[in-house]
Amino acid sequence: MPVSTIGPFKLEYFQVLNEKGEIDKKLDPGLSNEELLKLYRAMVLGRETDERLLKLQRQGRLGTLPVCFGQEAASAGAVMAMKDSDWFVGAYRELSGRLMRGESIENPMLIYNGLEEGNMIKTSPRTLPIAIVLASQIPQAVGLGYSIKMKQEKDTAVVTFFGDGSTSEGDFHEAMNFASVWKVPVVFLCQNNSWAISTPLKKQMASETIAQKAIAYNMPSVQVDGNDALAVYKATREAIDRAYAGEGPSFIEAVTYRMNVHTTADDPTKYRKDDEVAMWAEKDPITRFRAYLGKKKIWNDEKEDALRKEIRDEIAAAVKNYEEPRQYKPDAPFDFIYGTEVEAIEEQRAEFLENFKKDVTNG
Amino acid sequence: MPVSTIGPFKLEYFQVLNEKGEIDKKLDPGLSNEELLKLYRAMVLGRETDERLLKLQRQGRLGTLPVCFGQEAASAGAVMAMKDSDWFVGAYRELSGRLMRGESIENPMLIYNGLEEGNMIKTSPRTLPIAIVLASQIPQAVGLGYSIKMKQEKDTAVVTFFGDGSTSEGDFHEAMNFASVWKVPVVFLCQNNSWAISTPLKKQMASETIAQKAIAYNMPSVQVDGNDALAVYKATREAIDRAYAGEGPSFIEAVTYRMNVHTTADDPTKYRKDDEVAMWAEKDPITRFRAYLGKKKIWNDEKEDALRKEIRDEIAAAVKNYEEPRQYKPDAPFDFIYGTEVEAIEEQRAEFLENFKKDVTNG
Amino acid sequence: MAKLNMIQAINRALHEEMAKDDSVLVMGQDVGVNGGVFRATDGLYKEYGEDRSIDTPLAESAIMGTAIGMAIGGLKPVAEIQFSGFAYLIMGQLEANAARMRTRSRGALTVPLVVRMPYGGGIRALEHHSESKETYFAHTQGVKTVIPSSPRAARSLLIGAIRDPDPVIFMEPKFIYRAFREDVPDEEEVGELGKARILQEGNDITVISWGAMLYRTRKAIETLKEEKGYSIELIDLQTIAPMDATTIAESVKKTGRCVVIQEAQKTLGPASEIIAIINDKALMYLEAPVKRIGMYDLVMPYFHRENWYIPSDGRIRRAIEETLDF
Amino acid sequence: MAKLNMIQAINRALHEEMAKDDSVLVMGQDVGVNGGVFRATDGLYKEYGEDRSIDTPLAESAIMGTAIGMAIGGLKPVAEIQFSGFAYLIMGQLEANAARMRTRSRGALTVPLVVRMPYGGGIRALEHHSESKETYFAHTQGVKTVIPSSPRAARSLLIGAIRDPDPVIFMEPKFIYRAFREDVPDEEEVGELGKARILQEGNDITVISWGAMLYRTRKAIETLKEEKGYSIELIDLQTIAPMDATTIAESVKKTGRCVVIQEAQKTLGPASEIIAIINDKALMYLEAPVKRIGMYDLVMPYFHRENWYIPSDGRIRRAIEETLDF
Ligand SMILES: Cc1ncc(C[n+]2csc(CCOP(=O)(O)OP(=O)(O)O)c2C)c(N)n1
Ligand SMILES: Cc1ncc(C[n+]2csc(CCOP(=O)(O)OP(=O)(O)O)c2C)c(N)n1
Ligand SMILES: [Mg+2]
Ligand SMILES: [Mg+2]
Repeated sequence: MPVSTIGPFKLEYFQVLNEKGEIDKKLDPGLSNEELLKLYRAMVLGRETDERLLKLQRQGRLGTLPVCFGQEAASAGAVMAMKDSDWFVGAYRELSGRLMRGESIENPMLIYNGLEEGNMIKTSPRTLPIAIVLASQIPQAVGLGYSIKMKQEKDTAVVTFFGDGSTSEGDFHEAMNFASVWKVPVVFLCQNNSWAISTPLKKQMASETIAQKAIAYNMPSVQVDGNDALAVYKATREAIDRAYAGEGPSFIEAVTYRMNVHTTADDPTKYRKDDEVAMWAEKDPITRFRAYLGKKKIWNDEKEDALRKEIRDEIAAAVKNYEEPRQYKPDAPFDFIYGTEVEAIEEQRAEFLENFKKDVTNG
Repeated sequence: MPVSTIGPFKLEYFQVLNEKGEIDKKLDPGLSNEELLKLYRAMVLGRETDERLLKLQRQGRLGTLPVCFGQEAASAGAVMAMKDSDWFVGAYRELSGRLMRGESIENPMLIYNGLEEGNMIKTSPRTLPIAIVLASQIPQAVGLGYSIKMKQEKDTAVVTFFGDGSTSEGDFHEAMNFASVWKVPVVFLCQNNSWAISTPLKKQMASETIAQKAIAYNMPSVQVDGNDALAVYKATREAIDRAYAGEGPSFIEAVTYRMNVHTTADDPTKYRKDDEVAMWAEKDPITRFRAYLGKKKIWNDEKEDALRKEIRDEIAAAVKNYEEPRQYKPDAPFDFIYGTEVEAIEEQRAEFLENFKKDVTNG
Repeated sequence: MAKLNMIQAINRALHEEMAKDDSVLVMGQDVGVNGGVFRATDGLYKEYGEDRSIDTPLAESAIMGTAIGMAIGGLKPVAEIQFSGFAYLIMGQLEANAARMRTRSRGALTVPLVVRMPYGGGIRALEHHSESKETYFAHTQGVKTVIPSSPRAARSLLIGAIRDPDPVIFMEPKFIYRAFREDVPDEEEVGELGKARILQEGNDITVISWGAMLYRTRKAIETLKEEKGYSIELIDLQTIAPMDATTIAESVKKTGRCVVIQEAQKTLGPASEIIAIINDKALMYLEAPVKRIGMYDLVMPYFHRENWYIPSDGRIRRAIEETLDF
Repeated sequence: MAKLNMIQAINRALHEEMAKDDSVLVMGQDVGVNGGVFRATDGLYKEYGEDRSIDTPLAESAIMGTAIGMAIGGLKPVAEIQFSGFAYLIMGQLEANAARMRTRSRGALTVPLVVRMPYGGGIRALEHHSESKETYFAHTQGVKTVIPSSPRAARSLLIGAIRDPDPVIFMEPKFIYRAFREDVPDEEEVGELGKARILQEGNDITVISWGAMLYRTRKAIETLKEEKGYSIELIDLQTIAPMDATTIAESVKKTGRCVVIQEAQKTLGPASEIIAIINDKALMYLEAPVKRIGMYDLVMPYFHRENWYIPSDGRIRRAIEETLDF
């Protein structure tokens, strides 16, 4: 045949829980009430922590930090589908998911106060530290997937998170390709929040969806309402199950929105309209989830108040603890540069300590 | 709608001239007899030059070089659709196309004898030198496309060439994305020759076609028989016309085959079967084109003999000229490192010349 | 004459060059509508539109690679890499193409472009926002690497970089983007690349620095001069590569002593090359080892510890005194 | 005891380590079925299968990035970059992640991996196949950069690199892949990273080199010793970073003179750091400037001119004599 057709390639978009908190019964992933409440709590904890961090920053008690407001469903929904033994390979816009993974609330405070100690991740060893260099974490996820395969670790997967802008990086493409060739158990989860700092989607890419980028790699792909925690959960559940079954990687585009500043150093009034933000406010992931819980009669104002109070206390305790005067070892960077003792490093440590002492005493 | 469909995305594959030299009338791009002969000549010149270069290499008269045998249609067909004012941004597997662009036959001899002089490209100023770092030329093509747009150069496009393996590089992806966002007049032409040195397609990518990679960028894309010069011409013609019309970039996958070694340093018996090669030998681009010309009654053995002789003489003359004893300026590299005079460079030049003299005289 | 800080001076240079030459354009992440995360490109979008003030997609290698193509095509792109910590992604394109095209084509194709990037520590930023890796660029042949140390220098050197026929890496010490203002004349000043500048003549010792460290060094020296009356020759290196060996050597021949203050890490930081140059051209004049101070061979710590690691005023002062006392 | 050339020795080390440790694997372009374009990984595919001898897709950054993930996940990848001229594409991953993960995670996550790459000129290859850019890696904190100069050293250092807990860049001087054979003992030898090796003691002058240049230097020295009777101390640097300052300084303290022969370009090549170390630790013992010879600050020419630019025997000899005569 001189002319023939390649394809057609089709993808699905779905939403489980709409903006009013109504569920699509056919798509209901069937979480138990307990699980639903766990997921809800994770989103609220993320939101409250985010707000607290922002306040601390505005008061000068923290340095520059990214704000996650409005994107709670995307990472929490995904983590809901993960086990502790799965790997979480994220960027910096997954606060809810990270806390849900067991990271302490103090961690982000330490990090955003300029302390590597916030990456010690002891409570969650398979959660990688935040990656600042965009998309650089994605190939790592694929390598981890390979190690799972090689070690024949049963029922273990990797979920890696990144933004819409990050899909423009070469590392995204290379990692997607490696993953599909190697058939590794990796879930690629893109939080498409419409913006990369001031750059809107239409300047970022010419394609209508990010999900369709997976067609290049023959990778199962789906686009979901990213403010719908159940849709994200469902898509991740299915992707992880495929991964566990040895069927390789999957791609998920979670369509959400960055409701606040990119980081505290950013001023969105320079580049976007309020009404866009207002429109998205109506799609808030927490509001709709709460409405759903109410409709299900497993939630009410009283419980909400109790939860909020509990969470705020938890955060307040973390803040208090974090702000206890502590001495951070000045020469700690020398301890972790190499895994072997290196003469030059020890010589430099001595030089550092001498100077440090003199600087402190103004000597 | 909680569930909806994205896509479908469909692509076309086409062939104009089949392996027997029969043309599909509906798809005939309608080249004049003169044009057909020009295209045929370009392929034969490419083939004969390629063979000659290979022989020179085997005799130790040239260094390592890539062999283009069997891939003549892909670059010649494309160049047939180009004007001199279009930019040619290639790799190293487009010998036919480069010669057709007006590069001298001596150029490749100089290059593969280790002389930058072979890149002087005086005869064809809008042909970029061969790019060895795979995919690194592709973003350049996009930048050239941008400059065309900015300068409002009418009816000017860029055609950039690369292999199947090169599409795994991040630079390929980033360039495709930039091109689609910027809507620049660029044609991306992938010579899918099934191999990247010893790496077969199925280890290179999980997708069935390379053409479908363009879906990620919402870019018009087509797969064609890359051993069919008319199909390549037709696809390039259409893509260039879109570019001229301001409709942005296009992608073409030309399915061909690397019939010989990757480079003269390569030994394909290590990794591939003879019968695969034998199968592809039947799809030879020159054989079928000649058959077609024969059927059209514009070609015969006599003309063929004359053409071959003419071309061989031309090549022989080029070899002779190239092998004339010539002195290549020893310190030429110092002339072109910067566009301004730099003290340190001139100091080093003096040091070099002094040493060079002593080395030569064994001083 | 206007008193500008460095960001304003850079912004001014871009405005001036874009007004003068249609082929100049700026490109990079958030450089358009937003005017750059540090506002270096503020107002260019409004003045020159989105085609000459391009908000690119998020991909450093392509920013570099397409800029090369633009330059070959006759434009003069001034690309921004948002932070130098992301510039390692351009090394492939920079080395393979920007740095080589003139040599490869024997002068037929040239790549006049500028890559601007904020570098260095001191602004309480996140990881990857504080390093000083000028060595990567300075070791790349065929590329010029420039670092201004004041608003006026920034404006003139950036103009010099834009007009230069070669690819120029223009590293901006973000710590002093807004640290101070300086008179910047209304008339055009075109900085000469490849030349160091003697900021202050002296006979006792040569002190060499650049970028933000020069600013700090200047302050340290003031105290020393006032308190102890030393005669210090202060050199602003300005161009890391090609390095101005003559100015360095001549000064050291005069003073016999030298201290280099860099923000870069120790091993193969620019100070190593300065020392090598002194070795080559002025060794026999040295009365003491050249002292180099800077970041240690570590990952730059997150900001809580950052200032303990970047050379402090005290450390600079001590280094100078120790070298004088040697 | 077997007489092996360098490629065979490297191949042997890989075989040995893969036999001993299941978590070791090789990966890269054409390293599997084909056994590598230089045959360094020959036979591994047959012995250990495609999962531990991975023909990767064609993408250097992903080779580096996935290797980092594998290492975090408990494997020990030995990645090959086909030629060092394509390794600039890994700088992003190397600096952002391999080099930083231990520091970033305060030791919780480590990245024990090796990146092998042939480097250097002399084999009549195409553009980008002849450079010596060890500086890029040596200037990257947290990474070790190793260059063997003989078959036996290659085998033991590669084993040392594979067992090292840190990311190691292992640069292989392709010019001497097959240039000569050396006895390689049957028993295991684990090279110590970070140490230079005194190949030959002497009192008149210290000569420092590494990789293929060491091989050439050795020959130049033989002639000099025989013809002129000089007592030359020859040091194989072996590890470019972290550099063995003690061995360098001690030797120069003894000899008072030093020549460094590198294949790298001049500006910020490793010789600059060697000179800086001598300045720091042994300046007052110097009786002549340290002489550094190597590639000029140019794009390495295509192969017709290559040998005119790589330090020749004569140039090495002259440098030593000039320094002795100073
Ligand atoms: C490689 C790299 N380039 C640039 C930056 C600077 N930067 C930080 S966040 C950001 C935008 C990211 O957009 P996106 O991927 O959509 O994630 P989002 O911030 O929206 O979650 C940029 C450009 C970076 N961190 N890394
Ligand atoms: C960035 C880069 N990596 C590796 C190489 C080494 N190399 C040269 S050609 C080649 C295979 C290229 O395959 P493909 O893109 O399919 O082109 P083909 O040779 O088949 O025409 C490789 C790996 C290179 N030149 N550049
Ligand atoms: Mg985003
Ligand atoms: Mg190919």
